[in-house]
Amino acid sequence: MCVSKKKVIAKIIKNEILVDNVYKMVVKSEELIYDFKPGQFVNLYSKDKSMLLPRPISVCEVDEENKEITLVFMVVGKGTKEFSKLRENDDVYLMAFLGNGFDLDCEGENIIVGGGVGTPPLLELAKRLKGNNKIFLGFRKDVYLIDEFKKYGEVYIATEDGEHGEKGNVIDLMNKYVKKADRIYSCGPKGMLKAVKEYASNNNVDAYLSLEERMGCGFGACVGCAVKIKEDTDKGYKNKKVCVDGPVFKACEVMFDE
Amino acid sequence: MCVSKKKVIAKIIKNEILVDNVYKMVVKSEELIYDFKPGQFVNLYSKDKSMLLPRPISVCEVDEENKEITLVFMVVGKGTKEFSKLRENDDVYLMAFLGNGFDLDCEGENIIVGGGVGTPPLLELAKRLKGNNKIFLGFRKDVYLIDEFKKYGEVYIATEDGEHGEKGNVIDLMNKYVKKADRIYSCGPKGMLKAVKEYASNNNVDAYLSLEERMGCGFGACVGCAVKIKEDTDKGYKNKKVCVDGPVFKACEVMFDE
Amino acid sequence: MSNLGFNIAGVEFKNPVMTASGTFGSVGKEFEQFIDLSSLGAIVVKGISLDPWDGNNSPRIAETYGGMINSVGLQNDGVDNFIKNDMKFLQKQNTNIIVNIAGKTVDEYKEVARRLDGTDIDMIELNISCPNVKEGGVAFGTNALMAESITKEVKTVTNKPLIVKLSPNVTDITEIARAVESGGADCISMINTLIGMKIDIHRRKPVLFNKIGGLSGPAIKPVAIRMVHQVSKTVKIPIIGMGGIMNGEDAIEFIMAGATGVAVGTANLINPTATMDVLDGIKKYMNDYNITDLSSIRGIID
Amino acid sequence: MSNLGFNIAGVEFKNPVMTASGTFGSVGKEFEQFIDLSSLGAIVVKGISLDPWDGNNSPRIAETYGGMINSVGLQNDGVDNFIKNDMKFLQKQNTNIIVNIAGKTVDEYKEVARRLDGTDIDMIELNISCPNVKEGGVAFGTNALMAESITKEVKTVTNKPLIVKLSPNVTDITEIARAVESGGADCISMINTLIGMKIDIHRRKPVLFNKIGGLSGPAIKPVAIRMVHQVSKTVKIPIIGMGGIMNGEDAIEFIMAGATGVAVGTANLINPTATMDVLDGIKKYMNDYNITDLSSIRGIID
Ligand SMILES: Cc1cc2nc3c(=O)[nH]c(=O)nc-3n(C[C@H](O)[C@H](O)[C@H](O)COP(=O)(O)OP(=O)(O)OC[C@H]3O[C@@H](n4cnc5c(N)ncnc54)[C@H](O)[C@@H]3O)c2cc1C
Ligand SMILES: Cc1cc2nc3c(=O)[nH]c(=O)nc-3n(C[C@H](O)[C@H](O)[C@H](O)COP(=O)(O)OP(=O)(O)OC[C@H]3O[C@@H](n4cnc5c(N)ncnc54)[C@H](O)[C@@H]3O)c2cc1C
Ligand SMILES: Cc1cc2nc3c(=O)[nH]c(=O)nc-3n(C[C@H](O)[C@H](O)[C@H](O)COP(=O)(O)O)c2cc1C
Ligand SMILES: Cc1cc2nc3c(=O)[nH]c(=O)nc-3n(C[C@H](O)[C@H](O)[C@H](O)COP(=O)(O)O)c2cc1C
Ligand code: FES
Ligand code: FES
Repeated sequence: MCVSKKKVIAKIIKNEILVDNVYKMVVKSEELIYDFKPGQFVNLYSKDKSMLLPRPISVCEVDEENKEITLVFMVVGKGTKEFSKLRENDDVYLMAFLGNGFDLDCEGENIIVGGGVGTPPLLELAKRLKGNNKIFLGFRKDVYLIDEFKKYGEVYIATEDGEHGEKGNVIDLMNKYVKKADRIYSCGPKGMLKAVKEYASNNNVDAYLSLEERMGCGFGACVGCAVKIKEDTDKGYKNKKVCVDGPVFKACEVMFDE
Repeated sequence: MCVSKKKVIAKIIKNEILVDNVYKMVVKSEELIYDFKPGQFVNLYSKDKSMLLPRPISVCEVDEENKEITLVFMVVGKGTKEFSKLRENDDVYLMAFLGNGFDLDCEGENIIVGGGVGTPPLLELAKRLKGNNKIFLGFRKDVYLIDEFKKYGEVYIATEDGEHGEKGNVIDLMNKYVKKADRIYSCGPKGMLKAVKEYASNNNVDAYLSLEERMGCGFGACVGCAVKIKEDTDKGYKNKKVCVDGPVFKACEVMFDE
Repeated sequence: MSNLGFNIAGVEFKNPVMTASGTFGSVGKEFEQFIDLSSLGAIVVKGISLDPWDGNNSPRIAETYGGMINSVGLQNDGVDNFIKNDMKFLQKQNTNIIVNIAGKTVDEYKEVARRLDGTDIDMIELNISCPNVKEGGVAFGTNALMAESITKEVKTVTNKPLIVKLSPNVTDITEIARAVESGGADCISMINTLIGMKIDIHRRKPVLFNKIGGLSGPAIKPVAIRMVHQVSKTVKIPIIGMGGIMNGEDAIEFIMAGATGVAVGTANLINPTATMDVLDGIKKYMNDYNITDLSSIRGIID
Repeated sequence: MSNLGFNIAGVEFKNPVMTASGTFGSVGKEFEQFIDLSSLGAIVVKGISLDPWDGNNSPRIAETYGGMINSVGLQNDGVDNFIKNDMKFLQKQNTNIIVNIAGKTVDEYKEVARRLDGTDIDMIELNISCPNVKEGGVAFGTNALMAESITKEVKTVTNKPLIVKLSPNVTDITEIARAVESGGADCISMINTLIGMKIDIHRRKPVLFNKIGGLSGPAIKPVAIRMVHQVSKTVKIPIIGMGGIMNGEDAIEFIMAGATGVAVGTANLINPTATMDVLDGIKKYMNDYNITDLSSIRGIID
C-alpha cells in the first residue's frame, strides 16, 4: 500500500478572523506526510453529523518543519461557519494532501492571478516559484494576505470600488502592467478564470487554472466533481475529476460551459 | 399563554462519574420555572444533529434557591454517552419540568422502592415526603446515592451477589422488613415494577409506579409514549401518555403487557 | 409590508405555516404554552376516525439518523368526541382549522366527513397514506383508481374544501396526484411518511412493537422536495408541502419547489416553537431578498 | 474462530462486506492507499455500459441532512475499456469481482453481459435502478414484467451468477423481487438510491445540474432495512443489503433483517476505511455476543 493521502485528527493551533467572514486557521498534524505541492487542498470534516460530506479547502501555506498547515476560508454556509468557531487546541478531522497542484518548473516571468478566496492557495505557490513573480489580486471590497504576498513578488491589487489598490479587475491591471509573461497561474471565481483563459490565449501564454466543483469525496471515489477537459475523443473532451486530475488544469484545455 | 414548561440552554455545573457508566450531572438554569414535583423529568437534547429526539431523564434533586437540577443517568447509547462527556460550563439544551410527578399527600408509612437507575428520582421524593420513610433500593452490582437516601429514611439495599446490602431483590427485603405500609412509591425496571404492583395488591397498599416508554417529544405532542391504563371504556383501558399523564401512575391501573 | 397570505378554495390563509397532522398534539393544546396559536396559517388536527381508535402498542417511536419512525397508528377518540370536546377550543384560536380524517372503508371516511360538514372547521384533509394501520387508507393512497374514487365519494358528502394527503411510498406520485385532482380534490398535501424499520440489534427485535413505521424528519426532505416539484408540474390544484421542514430556509425550498403552504411536523416534537421559527425564517428570507409576495418565488424551479 | 463466510450461487465470500457500486472509485484503485483490498468480501465495480458514457454535467453532488444526492449518471469508459484496462488490476486483488452493468436497451445490457462472460469476474450485478439516466434502466426496475424479462434475457447470454439490483422507488418492492427471482436472478442487491432533489434557495436553482439525483447515506437506512426485511420474507434467493451502512452495527441490522452480504456505499466517500471499520464492527459484535456463525442471526427478525 502506497500511502500518500491520509485522514487524520489535526489540532487547531490558531484560528483568527482576517476580514469579515474570512478566517485564517493553522492546523497541525504529526501524522501527515508532508509531501506537498502548492495548489493542493485538504478536506475538512464537520463535527455536526448531519453534514456528511467533506469541505475542500486549499492549502494557503505549509510549514513542513513544524508540520503546520495554514488554511484561509470564507464563511458561506453551515460547514465553514462551524470551522470558523474552532478554537486553539480543538480537534478537526482532515484529509491531506489532495489534488495535483501547480507545476513549479517555470523559472521565467510568472504571472500569478488570484480572486477573492481564490488568492490564498497562490501564496505557497508564490513562495516556491523560482522565477520572477508578478502577482495580481482581485477582491470585491476587503483585501487580505497582501503583506504576505509582497514578500514573494510585485503585488498589484484591484477592488471593485478602488478603496484598496486600483478600481477595476485583475485583467485591467494585467493589461496595464504585464510586459512579459512565461506562465500564468490562477485561482478564483469562474468569471475571472474565463477572462484569464482568454487573456492567456490572446497573448499566447501558457496558463494554469485551479477549478472548483462540488465534491462527494475529494479523492477520486465518487466521480462527483467532473469538469469537461479537452481531449482527443469523439466528442472532443473527457470528463475529468477536479479532485484528482485537478484542481489545476491547463487553461487551454478547460471547457467552461456557457 | 400559561408557561410551565420551557426549553432552555442550561449550564453544566458539575458532571461526575458515580460508578461505572453512571453519571451525576448538575445543571443550572435561571430561566426555568422551578415549580417542581418529585418524579418529574427533563428532556435533554443531543448536540449531534443526527440524533433528533430528546432523552428523558428524571430529576434526582432540585435546588430551587440556586436554580440547580441534579440528574443521574446511565450511559446506554449514543445520547447518554454524549451527555457523559459534558464538562463544567458546557451548555446543554433542556426542557423542564415534564410529567406529573408523585403526590406528596401521604403522611403515614411511606415505602420507597427503587431499582437501578430508577432510584435517583426517588431521592427528591424521599426528601419531600412528610411521613415516615422506609427505602428499599435494588441494584445489580454497584450501588450509588445510598448516603443521600440515608438522610431521609431507613435504607435497605439488595444486590444480586450481596456484595452490598443483602443478596436478593427488593421484594425479598420488603417481605422481611415492612411491618406497616400506607403508600408505596416505586421506580425501576419493568420486572421490579410488576413485582411491586403484585406486592401492593397482595398487601392491599396504595402504590404508585413511575413508568418508562420511548418518547418522541416528552410533552404530549406525538402520542408516542402510550401505556395501557385501566379505565371504564369498552375495552377496560385507555392508552395514556407516559410523558404527561405519567410517568407516575397508580399501580392498580397499570396494565403490563404480558 | 410583505404578503404571506393566499387563498385555497375560498379559504384565506394569513401565512403558509401550518402544522403537520399528528405532530401537534391532538388539536394543539400542548403548544399553547410555547407559541401563540393564532399566528399559525392553520392548525391541522391529528387523524380522526369514526369510532375511537386505540393505536398500536408501544414502543411507537424509534429514532433514526436525521429522522424518526413512528407507529402511533392514529390513536384518537373518534369524530363525535372530537366535535364535542375539541371544537370549542379550536374555534377560539383565530386560525384555520383543518381536520385530518382516516377510515377503514370508504363509508367510514364518508361518515367522518359528513359529521364534520356541519361544524365550524375550514377544510378536511383526507389521509389516504397512513402507513401505520392496515386499515388507515394506505391502499387508497397507493392505487390511483382507488384514490380517485375515494376523493369523489368524500366530496359528495361535504361542502368543506378537500385536501388529499399523498403517500410517498409509490412508484409514480404524479399518477396519484392526477387521480385525486380529477376526483375533485381542492388541494394536495404531501408527503406523508416513508415506510421504515429499525432493528435493535442487542434485543434482536424491531424497535417498534408494530415492526414498521413512518419515517419523518429532515432525512426525508430531499424526497419530499422532489415529489412536490414533480406534482406541482403535473396538477393545477395547490399543494401543501411537508417533510423535514426544520427552519424557514427549508420552507422556502418547498415554496420554490411549488408548494403554496407548508406544514411543520417532526420539528414540533423537538422544538415546540418550530412553527414560529419557520415563519420568522420565511420573513427573514423575504426581507433579505426584497420579496414582497411569496407568489413571486412560488414554483420558481422549472 | 468465527465464520463470516458464505456462498452465493457457487461463489465463495470470505466475509459479507462488499463495496456499493459507484462509491469505490471505478474499480477500487483509489482505496489501495487506505485499506487492504483483499480483506473485502467483494469489490463491486462502478456501473459499466456498452459504449463509454459521459455522465451528467456538474454539479453532480448535493449534501442533504444525514445523506447526499448524486447525479453522476453512470459515467464510464465502456465495457471494452474496462476489460482492457481494469481487469488486470482486479484479478490481482484476491477477492470477488462483481461488475455492475447498465444499458439503454435490453440488447445493450445483454451485450455488456456477453462481453463480460468471457472474463475472470465472479458475478454480474444488473443495475435496473439508476435514477440518474433516463436510459439507465430505471423503467426496468419499476415495472415487474420488464424486470422479469430483462433478468431472463441477460441470463441467456452469461454463465456468471446474476445479481439484480432493485430500486426503492416503487410501491411494492416485493412484487419486483418476485419478478426477478422468477426471471432467474441468483441474488438480489438492494437498495439503490431514493430519488431526491435539493434547491439552492439563494441561487433559486436546483443544486444539481440534473435537478434530481439519488439519495443515499444513513438518512435512508430505515427504508432499506424495511425493504430488505420485506423481500427476505418473500423470495428464496439471497440478498445483498445496502443503504446507509456506516459501521458494523448497521451491517448487523441488515443481516438480522435478512441480508446475506452487505455493501458499504456513501460511507466510503467520507471515511475511506469504512469497509474495514464495518468488518471490524461485525467481528466485535459477534465476539460480544459469542456468535460463531453469522447464519445464526441472519434473518432473525420475523
Ligand atoms: C478544490 C477546492 C478548493 C477550495 N478552497 C477553498 C479555500 O481555500 N477557501 C475557501 O474559502 N473556500 C474554498 N473552496 C470552497 C469551499 O469548499 C466551500 O466554500 C465550502 O465547501 C462551503 O461549505 P459550507 O458548508 O460552508 O457551505 P454549504 O453551502 O452549506 O455547503 C453545502 C455543500 O456544498 C458544498 N459547497 C458549497 N460551496 C462550494 C464550493 N464553492 N465549492 C465546492 N463545494 C461547495 C459543500 O462542500 C457542501 O458539501 C474550495 C473548493 C474546492 C472545490
Ligand atoms: C420518564 C423517563 C425517565 C427516565 N429517567 C432516567 C434517569 O433518571 N436516568 C437514566 O439513566 N435513564 C432514565 N431514563 C431512560 C433514558 O431516557 C434512556 O436511557 C436514554 O434515553 C437513552 O438514550 P441513548 O441515546 O443513550 O440510548 P439509545 O438507545 O441510543 O437511544 C435511542 C432512542 O431510544 C430512546 N431510549 C432508549 N432507551 C430508552 C429508555 N429506557 N426509555 C425511554 N427511551 C429510551 C432514546 O431516548 C432515543 O430516542 C428515563 C426514561 C423515561 C421515559
Ligand atoms: C408522530 C407522528 C404522527 C403522525 N400522525 C399523522 C396523522 O395522524 N395523520 C397524517 O396524515 N399524518 C400523520 N403524520 C405524518 C405527518 O403529518 C407528516 O406528513 C410527516 O411526518 C412528514 O413531515 P415531517 O417530516 O415534518 O414530520 C404523523 C407524523 C408523526 C411524526
Ligand atoms: C456517488 C454514487 C454513485 C453511485 N453509482 C452507482 C452505480 O454506478 N451503479 C449502481 O448500481 N449504484 C450506484 N450507486 C448506488 C449505491 O451503489 C448504493 O446502492 C446506494 O448509494 C445506497 O447505499 P449507501 O447509502 O451506503 O450509499 C451510487 C451511489 C453513489 C452515492
Ligand atoms: S469528489 Fe469524489 S471523485 Fe472527485
Ligand atoms: S412522548 Fe410525545 S406524547 Fe409522550
